[in-house]
Amino acid sequence: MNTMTENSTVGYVTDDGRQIGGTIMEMKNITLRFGGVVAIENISFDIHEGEIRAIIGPNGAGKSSMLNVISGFYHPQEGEVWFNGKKRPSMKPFEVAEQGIARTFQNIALFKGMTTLDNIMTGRLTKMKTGMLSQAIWWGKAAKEEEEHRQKVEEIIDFLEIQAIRKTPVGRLPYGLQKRVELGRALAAEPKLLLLDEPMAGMNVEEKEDMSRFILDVNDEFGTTIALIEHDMGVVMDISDRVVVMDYGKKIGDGTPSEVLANQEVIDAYLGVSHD
Amino acid sequence: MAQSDAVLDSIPALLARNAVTFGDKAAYREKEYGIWQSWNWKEAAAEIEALALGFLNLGIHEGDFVAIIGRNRPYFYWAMVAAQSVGAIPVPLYQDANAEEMAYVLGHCGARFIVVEDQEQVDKVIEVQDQLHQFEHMIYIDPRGLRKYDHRRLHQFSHIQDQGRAAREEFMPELQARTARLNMDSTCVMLYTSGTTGKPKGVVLSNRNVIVTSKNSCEFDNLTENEEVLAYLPMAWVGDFIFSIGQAYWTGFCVNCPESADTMMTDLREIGPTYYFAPPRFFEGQLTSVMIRMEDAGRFKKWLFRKYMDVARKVGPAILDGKDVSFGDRLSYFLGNIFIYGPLKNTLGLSRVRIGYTAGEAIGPELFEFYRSLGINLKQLYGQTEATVFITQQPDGEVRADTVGVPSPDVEIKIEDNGEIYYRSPGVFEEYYKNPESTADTKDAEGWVATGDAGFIEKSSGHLRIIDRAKDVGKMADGGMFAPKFVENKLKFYPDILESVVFGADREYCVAFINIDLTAVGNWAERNNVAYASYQELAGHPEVYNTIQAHIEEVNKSVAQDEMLSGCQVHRFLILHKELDADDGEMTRTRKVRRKIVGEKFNDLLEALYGGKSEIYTETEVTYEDGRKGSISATLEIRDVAVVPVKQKVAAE
Amino acid sequence: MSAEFYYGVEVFLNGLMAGVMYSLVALGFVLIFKASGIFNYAQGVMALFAAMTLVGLQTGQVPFSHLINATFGVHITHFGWELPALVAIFLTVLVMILFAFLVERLVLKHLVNQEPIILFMATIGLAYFMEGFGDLMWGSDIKKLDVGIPQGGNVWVENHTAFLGGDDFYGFYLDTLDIIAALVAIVLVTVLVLFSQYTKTGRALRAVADDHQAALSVGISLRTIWVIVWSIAGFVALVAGIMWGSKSGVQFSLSLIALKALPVLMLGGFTSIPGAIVGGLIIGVGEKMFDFLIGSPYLGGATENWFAYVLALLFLVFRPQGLFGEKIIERV
Amino acid sequence: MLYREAGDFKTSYAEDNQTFPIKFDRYAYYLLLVAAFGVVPFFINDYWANAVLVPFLIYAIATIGLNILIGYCGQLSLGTGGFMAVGAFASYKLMTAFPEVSIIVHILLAGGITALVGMAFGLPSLRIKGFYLAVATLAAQFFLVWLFNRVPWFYNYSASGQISAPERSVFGINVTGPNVDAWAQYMVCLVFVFASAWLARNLTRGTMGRSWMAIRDMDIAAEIIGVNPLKAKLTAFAVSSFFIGIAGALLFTVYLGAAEVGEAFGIQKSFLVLFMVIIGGLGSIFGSFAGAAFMVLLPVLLKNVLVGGMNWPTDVAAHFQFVIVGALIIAFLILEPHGLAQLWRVAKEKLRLWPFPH
Repeated sequence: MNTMTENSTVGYVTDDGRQIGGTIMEMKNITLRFGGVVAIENISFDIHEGEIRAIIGPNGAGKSSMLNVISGFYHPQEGEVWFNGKKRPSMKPFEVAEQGIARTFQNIALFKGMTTLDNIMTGRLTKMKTGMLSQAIWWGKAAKEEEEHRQKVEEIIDFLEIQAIRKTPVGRLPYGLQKRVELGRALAAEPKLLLLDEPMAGMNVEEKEDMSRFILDVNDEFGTTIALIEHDMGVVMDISDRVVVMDYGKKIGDGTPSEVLANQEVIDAYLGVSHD
Repeated sequence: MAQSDAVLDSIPALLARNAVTFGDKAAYREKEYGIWQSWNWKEAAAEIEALALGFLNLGIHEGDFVAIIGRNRPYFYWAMVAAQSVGAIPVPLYQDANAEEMAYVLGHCGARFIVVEDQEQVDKVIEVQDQLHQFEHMIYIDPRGLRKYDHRRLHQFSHIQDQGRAAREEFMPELQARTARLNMDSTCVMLYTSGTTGKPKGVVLSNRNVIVTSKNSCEFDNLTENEEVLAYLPMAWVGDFIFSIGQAYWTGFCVNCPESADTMMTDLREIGPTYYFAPPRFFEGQLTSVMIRMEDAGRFKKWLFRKYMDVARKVGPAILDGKDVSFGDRLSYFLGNIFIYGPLKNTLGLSRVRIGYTAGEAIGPELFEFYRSLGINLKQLYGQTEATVFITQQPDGEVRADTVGVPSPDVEIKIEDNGEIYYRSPGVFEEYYKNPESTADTKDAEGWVATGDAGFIEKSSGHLRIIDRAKDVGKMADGGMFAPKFVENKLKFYPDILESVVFGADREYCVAFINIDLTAVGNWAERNNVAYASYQELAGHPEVYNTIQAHIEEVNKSVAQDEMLSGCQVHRFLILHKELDADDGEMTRTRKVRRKIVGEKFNDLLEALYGGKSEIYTETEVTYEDGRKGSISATLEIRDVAVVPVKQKVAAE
Repeated sequence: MSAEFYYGVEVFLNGLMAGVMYSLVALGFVLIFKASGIFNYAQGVMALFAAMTLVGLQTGQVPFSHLINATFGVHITHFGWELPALVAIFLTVLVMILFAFLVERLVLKHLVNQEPIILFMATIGLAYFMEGFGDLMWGSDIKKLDVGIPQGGNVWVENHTAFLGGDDFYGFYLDTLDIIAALVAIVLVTVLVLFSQYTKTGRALRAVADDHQAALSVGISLRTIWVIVWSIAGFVALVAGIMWGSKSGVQFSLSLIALKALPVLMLGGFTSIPGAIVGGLIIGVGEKMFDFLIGSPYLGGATENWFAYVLALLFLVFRPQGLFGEKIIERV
Repeated sequence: MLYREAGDFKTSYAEDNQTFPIKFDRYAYYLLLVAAFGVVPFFINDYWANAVLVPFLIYAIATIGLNILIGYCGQLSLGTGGFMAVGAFASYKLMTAFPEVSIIVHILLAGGITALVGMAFGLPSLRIKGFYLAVATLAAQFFLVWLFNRVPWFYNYSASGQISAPERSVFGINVTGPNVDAWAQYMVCLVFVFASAWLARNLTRGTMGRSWMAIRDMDIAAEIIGVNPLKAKLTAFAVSSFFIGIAGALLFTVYLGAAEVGEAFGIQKSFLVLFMVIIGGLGSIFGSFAGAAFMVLLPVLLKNVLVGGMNWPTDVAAHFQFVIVGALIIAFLILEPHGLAQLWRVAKEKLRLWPFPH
């Protein structure tokens, strides 16, 4: 696969023999500033359909900002975002979500007042279309739609093995489970591209293993394209197909795990900076 | 139920009957995706037919074995019946069995088809498949993670059904022909018993075995098509087969499958079964959790609980057995039912239980009485795979902790001189698969089967009472029956007594070593502010001795009532100065006392007991937690116990 | 220049002075908000309460006299002595400090780390409580407050501005009370600003606003700080109470000056002292001018009631963080 | 203790998702309905209607409305009084302009009009949050009251500036005007309450409710997972105002009969309803009823005790009532920020787990 060039729209085959499709998202020369501070400086990279793409880097490297740019929460001063082969106009986050990009958050952003079930149901809001009146009288369409989506959500609950906490308010759940519920909420949107912001932050070894398994299963079962930020190099190397390495807002490496591990700049960045 | 029995000579036949008679009644329910997915008998029949056709499509032959590996799910029950209706033989396996056990069983029966739940089992089978020569096709239910597997011999359950439906015209005649060929004598199922010794044996049960026993047992408890059962015990266990297939198909009641192991208790509560089986340890666990949860309750609730549990203990069982109880008691029981029993049963999910059974091992009287006194009709039965479960069971109103009831309908029982129990019944199994010799020495020419248990029929009630494993029953000097376990169990039912070891084989009379229960007796000590520094000190306390002596005398009384065992009364005892311990080799790791070793190790004490001393000084080597060895010494008091004079014994020739 | 214009100027000046008063009240809010993140709805009622107490003490009223009379059928109203204004004011300050202390003890302490909205609602409850309590204590009748501030049109100003306009212009009519009030307010504002800029406590107060740990590191416990700010707010309320009270008597409507101050806050931003001041002036002038130019002629007058709000509202839509509020960068 | 849930299992999502999933609750609810519709009307008298039941029902509607905005969508509003005024004046104008049309229609239309006004004042909520918004809604309060005060067209140029409801009837039974039977007033309000509660429940259980709650719990995350904040907030304002408008209309037409905007719909009303929401419980329909009942009964109770029992002068009693209410609000916020509804929930849990503590 080393033969493939950046921004190529042809797919490739991973070492474990998975066929990866063409480019689904491409970031072109993205630059993001907050006042004077430059969070991201002229970064370009692409994400291929069906691959697991990792963005790594020391703290404050601008990884989260990059994710926020992708999910339309930050709007870069320069550069273009291409999605599904089209240049994406500046959009509101919810419009991005409707385009099929879902995400989880670094520090869990679940809706504390709701149950696991309801939280995951919110993931399907982009897909639920019945009008207010129909909902108000809860007759026919609304009720029917609710049931269809409940079915989908239940499949996800089953997939993530959280049946036992279905009706528990998420506030009461342990950290690891909350992370899982959040993943569920993102999955419920049946996203084309799934963004995971440090899905394993603050987890113990077993929880990390579970989570990795789920991420791989998601990619495998639903063929979802996944872009994730993660600190734990071990995990990243295990589960990701290609890795972008960032440091101080700049891109210092891009390629297969083995390639970036061999990259001197990357090594320096990691040895130089204490992360986690 | 008994209408048109003429054709009801196989499970598929019963299925057909149910699809007509109870077409729209729920046959199976499974908690999945948050609700109870339901199939009525019509739908179930259709599913099963589709699968059967699918089997034919895969080229299944009559007499093939179809292994079933997974937790209780409707799909597996369908698979079993589908297999039967194409003339194949279902073989349910324990899904938690490790690879080589599985390899052995699969190899032994030579299963051509294996139906499994998910990736985990698929992997397990693939791991051993090269040892399996007849194995051809594996069918899984949950496709998760299996998409990338080689599907030449691997099929998804639903796909097989689809193919079956597609090929309906083609295979229907064949299916009907095969189903029609089934009769009372054709094999219904093969169940592997994990024999205490050696490899598991495949018990072959015919339709007659299953159907007749089901019929009898259903009539015995007059089960109707309105029962609800929760299927949660291993499918490989004969009990589950009889409850969830035999009886379910005979009466047409509904089988409910829990969502997963960890939601089992909630599912139990939601369904609220009316007919319920659980092993004693399950009830024990439930009771403990009840007690623990009550610990955190407020003072008032605790008081209420205690007050009304006393009432229940006093009159509950009587009321349940329909004996006459004073109005005052009835009233306070009624109140108790509002405040405690009702809610309690409800939270435990047992409020609708009409008939509950427990079996497998002796159940403690307190435990048993606890559930009875709540008004739950919990009963005991005695059975084994070879008998298609039922040998004896307790009729309503004649329920006691210490018996296992009267012979089930059509079951004959005889007790050999050595006390071993034999039975003969329509439920008696055909044979051990590919194992004529053990078949021979379990089942004699007239069809009598040895249970391997010793026991006797209680003259007064005609109930059977189990004493012990036959091989553990010895003789006393006078030839009377010596059943230490029997006496020890009685002793151990007292919370004060942790362990007891009774000796007396080839002796004139029985003596006992006692281990007191440190927590129980410790509590007593605190309440009566008896100071003690160590187990040893507490064990030596005269008060403790008195209590224990009282217990033993109680036991002697009850032992004396069974003339066969009256010789086993304990004449003398002492309380050991140390707790029997696996580290010292006195018990097995599973905390079973090693009588012989204990006898040798404490020979001096034994001699003292039989030598009529009133106390004895002894030193014993002990192993501490950290493995160091040390020795403790003590002077132990020896007490004589009042025994009930025994009329002349039944001669044992 | 036409008289019209000078009337306009006169309105403008009156607006300015009203504005200063608004700033004063708004300042009370800002202080508490900066220090405890609490939006103290009760500020206005505090002013009313302070004024009542002042009058009560000054005229030697018997606290809770109605209650006592009602319960014991007696008929007492006054002790019969009067206190000099300054003493009364001093005592009132003490009362307000005591009040601040109680609030911290009984309310705030139990509501730490609650969402701001909850705290806000709590202060609404507090407002209700104080209103009822004040009335129970001092009676709800309209009281005259007189601490010796001269009132009425200021002749000097009038005379010295008469020349500006033509014959039909008799000079600016400015109420002496307003002038004094404005001056006092200015002084007070300056003092407060200096206080919060240049004293240890003041710095601590501002630290708390940023983050509580920081404040603790300054070496003053959070609770002390809260007591302090509430005392200050109480004091500010007293001053406001005196001014408005002496102008239009001590009565329920006095508590509504709080509502006047709210738009000021929206305009100036809840956390900015200069914001409060500028906002106050803008509102003060704005509403007077609006009523003078548009309200009275075309809309039937009394537009002061809402002008401030609508102005602030429109303003906010375009600048959500207010005039001087820091820009909010949202993070995920 | 009273619950018997064993065997009460669900075989469809519809069952699982119903408002009262537990049999026991369901039956209790039906019983309540029967009593409210079938029994009370026959025993109700003027005192009970005017002092307790009718105001309770009307405020219950208003509280449901405000609860949707604050409790479900997390948008604090202090403009309730103003919006009720809109409802009242809208219904007044309609009643006087189209006497032939049924008053029921008018009340509904009044709700609709209020919804529009509510949306207009809700617009800022897209830019401003928290207190800024709360204060902004005060703008609505003051502006609207001023408007109805100063623009004679709204009160049909009546000399007093008051509005008074003409006599109207439903199915030939008077429901407004001077001579109305207690039971008629009660029934009209009851029907509206029932409908409102039912609609509110449906709206909060589904898509819309979830987007509201998402905004409430974490607006940024909500937007990123695809909730359109504009839509969510505006619908919340609309629905909320709709109910509040209806409440206002009923308050004026059925209960007060005549009203002067200043004292009938002043800022005090806003707070009264806000308190009902807080005490009842944020984000709970049941709480809305509980809160309304509490705040309606409390004064009645105090009046009976203080004035009736200890014969205090009414004004002192009134002041005392302020003290009590204020203290209660604070107490609730400290002890049980989720109000009576939460207390109820806890009690219910206890009953379900009985005899176990947890």
